[in-house]
Amino acid sequence: MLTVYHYLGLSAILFALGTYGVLTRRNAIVIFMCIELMLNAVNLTFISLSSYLNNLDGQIFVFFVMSVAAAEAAVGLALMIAFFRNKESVEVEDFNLLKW
Amino acid sequence: MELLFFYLVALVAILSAFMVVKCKNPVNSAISLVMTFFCLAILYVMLYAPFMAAVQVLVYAGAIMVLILFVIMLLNLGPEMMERFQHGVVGGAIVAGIVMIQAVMFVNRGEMAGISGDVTRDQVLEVGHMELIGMKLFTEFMLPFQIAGILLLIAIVGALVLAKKEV
Amino acid sequence: MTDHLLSLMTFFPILGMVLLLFIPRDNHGLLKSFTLVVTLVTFVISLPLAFDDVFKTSAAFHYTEFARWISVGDYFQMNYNIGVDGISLWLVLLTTFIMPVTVLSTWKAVDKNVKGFMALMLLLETAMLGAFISLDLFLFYIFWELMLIPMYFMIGIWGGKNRIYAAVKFFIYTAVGSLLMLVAIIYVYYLSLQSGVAFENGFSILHFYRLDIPLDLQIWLFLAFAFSFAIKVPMFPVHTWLPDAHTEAPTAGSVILAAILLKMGTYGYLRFAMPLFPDATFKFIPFLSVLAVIGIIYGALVAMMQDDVKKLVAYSSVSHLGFVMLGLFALNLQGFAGGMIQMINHGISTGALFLIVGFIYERRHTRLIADFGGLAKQMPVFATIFMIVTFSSIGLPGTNGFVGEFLILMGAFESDLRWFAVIATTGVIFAAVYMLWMFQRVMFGELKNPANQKLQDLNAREVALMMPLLLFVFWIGLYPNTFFEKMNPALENMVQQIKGRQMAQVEVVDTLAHHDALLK
Amino acid sequence: MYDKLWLIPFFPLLGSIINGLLGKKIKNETIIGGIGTLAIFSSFIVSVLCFMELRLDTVKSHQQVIASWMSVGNLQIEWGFLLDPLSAVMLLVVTGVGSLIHLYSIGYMHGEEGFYRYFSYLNLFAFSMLMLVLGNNAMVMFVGWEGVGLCSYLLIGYYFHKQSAGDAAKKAFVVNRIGDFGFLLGIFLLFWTLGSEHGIWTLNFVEIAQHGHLLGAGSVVVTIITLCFFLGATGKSAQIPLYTWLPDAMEGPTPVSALIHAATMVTAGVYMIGRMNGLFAMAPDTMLVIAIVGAATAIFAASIGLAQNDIKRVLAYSTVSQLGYMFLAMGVGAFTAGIFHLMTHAFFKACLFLGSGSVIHAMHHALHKAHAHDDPQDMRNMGGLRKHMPITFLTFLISTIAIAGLPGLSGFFSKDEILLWSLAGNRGHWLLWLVASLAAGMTAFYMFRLVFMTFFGKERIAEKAKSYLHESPLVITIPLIVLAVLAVFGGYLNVPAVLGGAHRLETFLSPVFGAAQQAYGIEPPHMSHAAEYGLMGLAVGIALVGIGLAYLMYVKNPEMPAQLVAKAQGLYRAIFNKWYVDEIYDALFVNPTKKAGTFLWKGFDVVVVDGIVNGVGYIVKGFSGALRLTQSGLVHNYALAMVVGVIVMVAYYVFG
Repeated sequence: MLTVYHYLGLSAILFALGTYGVLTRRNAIVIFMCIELMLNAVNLTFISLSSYLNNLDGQIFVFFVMSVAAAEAAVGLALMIAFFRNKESVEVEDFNLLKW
Repeated sequence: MELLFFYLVALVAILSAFMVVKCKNPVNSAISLVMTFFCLAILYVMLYAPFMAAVQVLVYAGAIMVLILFVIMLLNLGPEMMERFQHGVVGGAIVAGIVMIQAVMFVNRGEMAGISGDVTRDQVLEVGHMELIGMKLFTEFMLPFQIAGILLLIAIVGALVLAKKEV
Repeated sequence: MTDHLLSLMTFFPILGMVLLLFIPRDNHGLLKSFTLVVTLVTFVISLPLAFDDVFKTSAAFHYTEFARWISVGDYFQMNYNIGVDGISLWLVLLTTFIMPVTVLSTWKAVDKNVKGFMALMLLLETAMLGAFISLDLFLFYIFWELMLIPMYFMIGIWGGKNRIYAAVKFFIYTAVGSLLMLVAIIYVYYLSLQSGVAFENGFSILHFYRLDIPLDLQIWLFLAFAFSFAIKVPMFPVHTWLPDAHTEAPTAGSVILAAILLKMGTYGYLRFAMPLFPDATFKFIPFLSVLAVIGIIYGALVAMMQDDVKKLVAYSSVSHLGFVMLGLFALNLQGFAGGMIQMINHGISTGALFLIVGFIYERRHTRLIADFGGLAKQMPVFATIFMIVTFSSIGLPGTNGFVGEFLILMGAFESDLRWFAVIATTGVIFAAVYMLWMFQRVMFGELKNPANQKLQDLNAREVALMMPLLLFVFWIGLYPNTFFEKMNPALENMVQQIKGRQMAQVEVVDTLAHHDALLK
Repeated sequence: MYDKLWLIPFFPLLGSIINGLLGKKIKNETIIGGIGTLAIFSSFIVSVLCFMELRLDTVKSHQQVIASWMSVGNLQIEWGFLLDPLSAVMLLVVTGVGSLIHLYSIGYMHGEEGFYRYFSYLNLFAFSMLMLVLGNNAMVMFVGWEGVGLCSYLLIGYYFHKQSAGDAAKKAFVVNRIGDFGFLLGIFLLFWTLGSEHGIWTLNFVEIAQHGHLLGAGSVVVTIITLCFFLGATGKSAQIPLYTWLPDAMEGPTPVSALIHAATMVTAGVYMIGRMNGLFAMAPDTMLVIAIVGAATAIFAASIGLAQNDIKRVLAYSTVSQLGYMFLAMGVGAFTAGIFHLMTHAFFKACLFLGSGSVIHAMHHALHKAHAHDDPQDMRNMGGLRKHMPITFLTFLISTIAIAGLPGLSGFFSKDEILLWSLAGNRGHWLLWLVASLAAGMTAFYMFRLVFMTFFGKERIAEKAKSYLHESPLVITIPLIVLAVLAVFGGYLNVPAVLGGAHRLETFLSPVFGAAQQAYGIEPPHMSHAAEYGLMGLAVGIALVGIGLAYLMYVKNPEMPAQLVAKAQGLYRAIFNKWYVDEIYDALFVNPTKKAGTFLWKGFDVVVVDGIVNGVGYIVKGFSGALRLTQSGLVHNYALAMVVGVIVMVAYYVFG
C-alpha cells in the first residue's frame, strides 16, 4: 500500500541530495540548481501531506514557493551574470569579497 | 501496482537528482534536473494534484530550467572550469546523510497533527483541481496572491537592473 | 477639532515633512520657510492648551485619545493612548515653541543638504511631542527611540570635525539605556497581566500606576528605567556623551538637544520611573541625590575650565540638570514645581546660549574662548542679549533661572535632602564663576584679534529669534504663577501618588509585624 | 500716599528702560542725563512725601502688595513693599544721595562712550536698591540684593575694554555670590523652621518680626539662621572675610564708587540686619560675631588705608573700615546708631568720593591736555590743588573733618554713639571699644594724609599740565556743596541727650527697633554725664592725634614717611600689599578650584569616564575583530554553518 511515508521518504532523500550538492559543488549555477532541488523536495512534502489531509492549503503554499523560486531564479541568475562580467567566473570560491 | 510504479518513478527521480549533483558539466546537471522535475510531476498526479503537476512542468521544467540553461550557454563555461568541479565530498556526504537520517527520524517519530480538510480525492475528480485551487487562491489567499505578483514584478525589475551592462 | 487636537499637533510636522519632500532640493529659501511655517502652525495648534484653564483645577489627563493599535493574539496589545496633564503641558508647549526658533536659527547656518535637515527636524518634532503625550508605555518607547534617529543623523551629517565619534557615542549611550528600559517595560506589562489587568489596556501607565509590585522587583525595574533616563538627563557619571554631542552638533541640533531631548530624561523620571516604582524610588533617592549633587558641582567645576564655549555650555547643562534632578528627588511640591520650571528654564536659557554660540560661530568659525575678547565693543546688541541670557543661566532673581533654582533648593531643604541642598547651593556660586569668567573673556577686554574687528552685530532675524526667548526669561522670572497655577494640581497629585504609595507600603509591613507579634 | 509706594522703584526702572532702549538713538547727553536724574529725583519726591506722611502717622508700618510672585503650595511670595521708619530713612538716603550723584554724573561722564548705557545702569541700580529697601519679604529684598550686585557688576565693568575692570567686576559679583549663598541658606532655614515647627510659612518681614520669637531666644537654629544672613551681609557690605572685592571695585567710574560702593549698596548688609533686628537680637552669639567682625574689619581696613597711594583706594578702604563700624554698632545692639552712621557716612563719604572724582576729573583733563601719561589717581602726582579747585577742596575738607569725628560735624555724633554703645552697652566690651577707637585714630590719620597729599604742599603734577588745572563745572560742584552741607548738619538729627539733644532719629526708628531691644534685653548704655563727656573727649583726642601725625608727616616734614618706611620695611610692605589677602585667597581657594576643575575634566572626565566608555568600545571591537575571522567569505562555509544549525535545531525537536 502506498502511504504518505513513501513520499516523505523520497522527499527526504531528494532534500539530502540537494544539500550534498550545495555543500560540495563549486559552480554557482549548479549550486543554484541544487537549491531548486531542495525546494522541490519540500514541495513534494507539501503536496503529499495536502493530499493526505484532504486540505488544499499545502498546495497553495507550493504555489507561492514556486513564485518565490521563479523570482529567485530571475534575480539569482542576473546576479550570476553580473558577477561573471566582473570576475570571468561563476565559482563560489571567487565570491569572497564579503569577508573580514 | 501503484506501489511499484511509485518505486520506479522514485528511483528515476533519485538517480537523476544524483546526476544533478555529480555531473561535471553543468548542462548535464540541468538536463538531469529536468528529469527530476518530471518525475515529481508524475508523483503529483499520483497525489491527485494534476494542476500542480502541470504548473511544475510549466514553471520549473519549462521556465526556470530554460533560464538556467540559457545562462549556462551564455556564460559559455569551458571545460577548464570543470576540472575541480566539487570539493569536500566526504564531509558534504556525511552532513547530507545526517540531514536525511534526521528527516526520516523526524517523520517516524512525529505525529500527523495537521488540520484535515474536506477536499476529498473524489471531489477533486468531480469538480476539477484547477477550479478548487482557483477558488481558494482568489478568495482566501487573495492578499498573498497579490503580494506574490508584486514580488515577481520586483524580481523582474531587479533582474533587469542587475543584468544591465553598466550598473 | 479639540477631540483630536493632540494628534493633529503631533502629526502635523510629519505631514509637513511629507509635503517637504516635494519641494526641489535646491530651493533652500523655500525649504526653510516651509519648515518654519509648519513649525509655526504646530505652535499655533498647540496654543489652545496654554489657554485652557482646566489644568488649573484638574490633575487628570485631558485631550485624551484612545485607539487600539497593535494587537497580537490575546496577550499583547498596545494602544494609541495619549493625553496631557499639567506636567507634560508645558513641555509640549516648550517643544512647539522652541522649534520655530530653532528653524529660524538655521537660516544661514545650514547650507548642506537643507532638505534632509529640515525633514529630520520635522520628524524630530513629531517624535518629541509624541513622547511627551504618550500614556502608553510602549507608544512612549516608540517615540523615544524615534527621537534618536533624526538626532543621530543631525550630528553625524551636519556636525563638526569629530562628528562621527560624537554621533556614535550619543547613539550607543542612549541605546544601551533604552534597551534596558524596553526589557523593564515588557516586564511591567507582564506583571500587569499577572495581576489581572485586562490585556486590552495595553501598556497604559494609568493602570501601571496602580500595580502593587514587590519591592525586590521594583528595585530592578526602577534601576532599568532610572539608568535609561539618567543617561538622557544626563546625570553624572553617564554624562560624557553630552559634551561631545553638543560640541559636534550643528547649532539647531544643540538647541533641540539641550532644550528638549534632555528633558526627556527628567520627564521620564517624573512620569514613569518614580510613580511606577515608588518604593524603589525611596530606596534609591539618597544615592541618586548624591549623583545629582555631584553633577551640580562637577559640571560647574569642569565647565569652568573649558576653553570651548560650546563645551562650557554643555557642561553647564550637566550642572543645571543636576538641580532639576535634586528638585525631583525632593518629592514635594516645591521641589517638583522647581524641577519642572527649571526644565523649561534650561530649555530657554541654554537654548538661547547655544543660539548665541551659534551666532559667533557663524561669523568666526571658531568657538575657542581664546579667539575672542572685547566683542562687546563691536557687537553691543549681541552683548546685551548675551548678558541677559548669561545672568538668566546664573540664576539672577528676576530672571527665570532664579525661580527654578530657588524652588528646587527650597524643596530639597524641606525634604530629607537638607544637606544636599546646602551643598547644591554652592553650585550657585560656581555658576557665577564659570559663566562670568567666560563672558568676560569673550566679551570684555581689548579687541585684540584683528579677525574680530570686522564682526557684524546681530541682524534683525537673529534679534527676532532671540526676543521670544528673552520674553520668557523675564516672564518666568517675574510672574511664574502663569506656569505654576497650571502645573501645581498635577504635581500635587504626583507627590501624593508617590508618597501615598509609600505610606501604604509601610502600613502593610507594620501590620504584618504586628500580626507576627500576636502569633508569638 | 502709601498706595503710591510702587512709584518709588518704578521711576528709575522706567528711566533705565527708556535710556537703555532709546538712549543710543537720543544721543543728546543732556536729555539722557536729564531722564536719568529726573527719574530718581521723582522717586525722591515720592519718598519725601511718604516720609512726611509716615512721620505724622500713628501707624508706623504700611504694606503694599502689587502681585503674587510665586505661589507653590505653602510657599506664597508676593511682590510687596513695606514702608516703615527704617525703610523711610533708607529711601531718603538712597534717593537723595542718588539724585545728587546722578546730577554729578552728567558732568563727570561727559563725552564718555556709552553715556546712555551708564545712565541706564545707574537707574537700574537705583531701582534694585529701592526694591531691596522697600521689599516686604526676604525674597523681594533678595531680588534687590542680587539686582544691586548685577548693577555693581555692570558699572564696575563699565570700562570693559580694560582687563582690570572686567576682573574687578567678575570678582565683585562672585564674592557677592558667596554672600548670597549664605543669604539663601538663611532664607531656607528660616522659612523651613518657622513653617515646619510652628506652622507659619512666611518670609514676610512683618510676620517674621511678629512670630520670630517662636524660634526661641538664643536657640541654635536662630543663631545659625542669623549667621547665614550675616554671611550674606559680609559679602554685600565688604566685611572680613569677603571684603576684597570692594577696593578692586574702584575700577568703575567715580560717581559709581560714590553711589554704590560708599553710600548705598554696601550698606545693604547693615540695613538687612536692621530689617531683621528681631532675629538678630535673639541670637547674642551671632551679635558677638558681628561685633567682632565689624571691629576687626574697621581696624584691618584702616591699617591698609594708611599706606595706599591711589586716592580712590584710600577711600575704598576707608569705606570698608566705616562699614565695620556700622556692623560693630549692629553687633552691640545699637541698631539706631548703626543706621545713623550709615546715613552720615552716606553723606560725607559720597561727598569725599565725588570730591575725589572732581580731582581725578581735573587731573585727567590736565594730564590729557599736556599729553602726560601719569596716573591721574595717584596722590603722589597731586599736591597743592587747593588753589586750583577751591570748592572741591573746601567740601572735601569738611567731609574729612566729619569722617575724622571732630566735634560738631555729623561723623562725630554717629561715631561717638557707636563707641559709647560698644563700651557701655550691655552687649559691648571694652576691647571692642579699644579697637574701634584705634581705628578712628587711623581714620583721622589717613584721611588727613589724603587731604594733605592732595590739596596741600607743593604741586607735583607735571609742569606743563599745571596750567590746565581748573575747578570742575557747576553740575559737579553743586552736589558737592549739598553733600558737604549734609555732612555738617546730618548729625543733628540724633544729638544725644548729654549734649542737650533729643535722639530724634532714635525716637523715629523706635517702632522698628524698640520692641526687639526691649524683649531681648538690649539696654542703652547707662553712664554718668561726666563719663560720657570724658569718652567724647578721648575720642576727639585720638582723632586729633591722628590729624596731628598726618600734619607732621605730610606737611611739616615730608621726608618723614620715607624714613619711617625705611625703618619698618616689612610692615610697610605688608600694609602696602594689603596684608597679601588677595594672594592668600588665590592660593587657598581660587587656584585649588581651578586645579580641581582641570583635574576633573582632563583627569576624570576624559580619562576615567570616557576611558571606561571607550574601553567598552575597544573591548567590543577586539572581540568582534576576533570573531569576524569566521566570516571567511566562502559561500560553502556559510552554507555548512546553516546546515549544521538546521541539524542542531531539528535535533533539538527530534531528540529533545
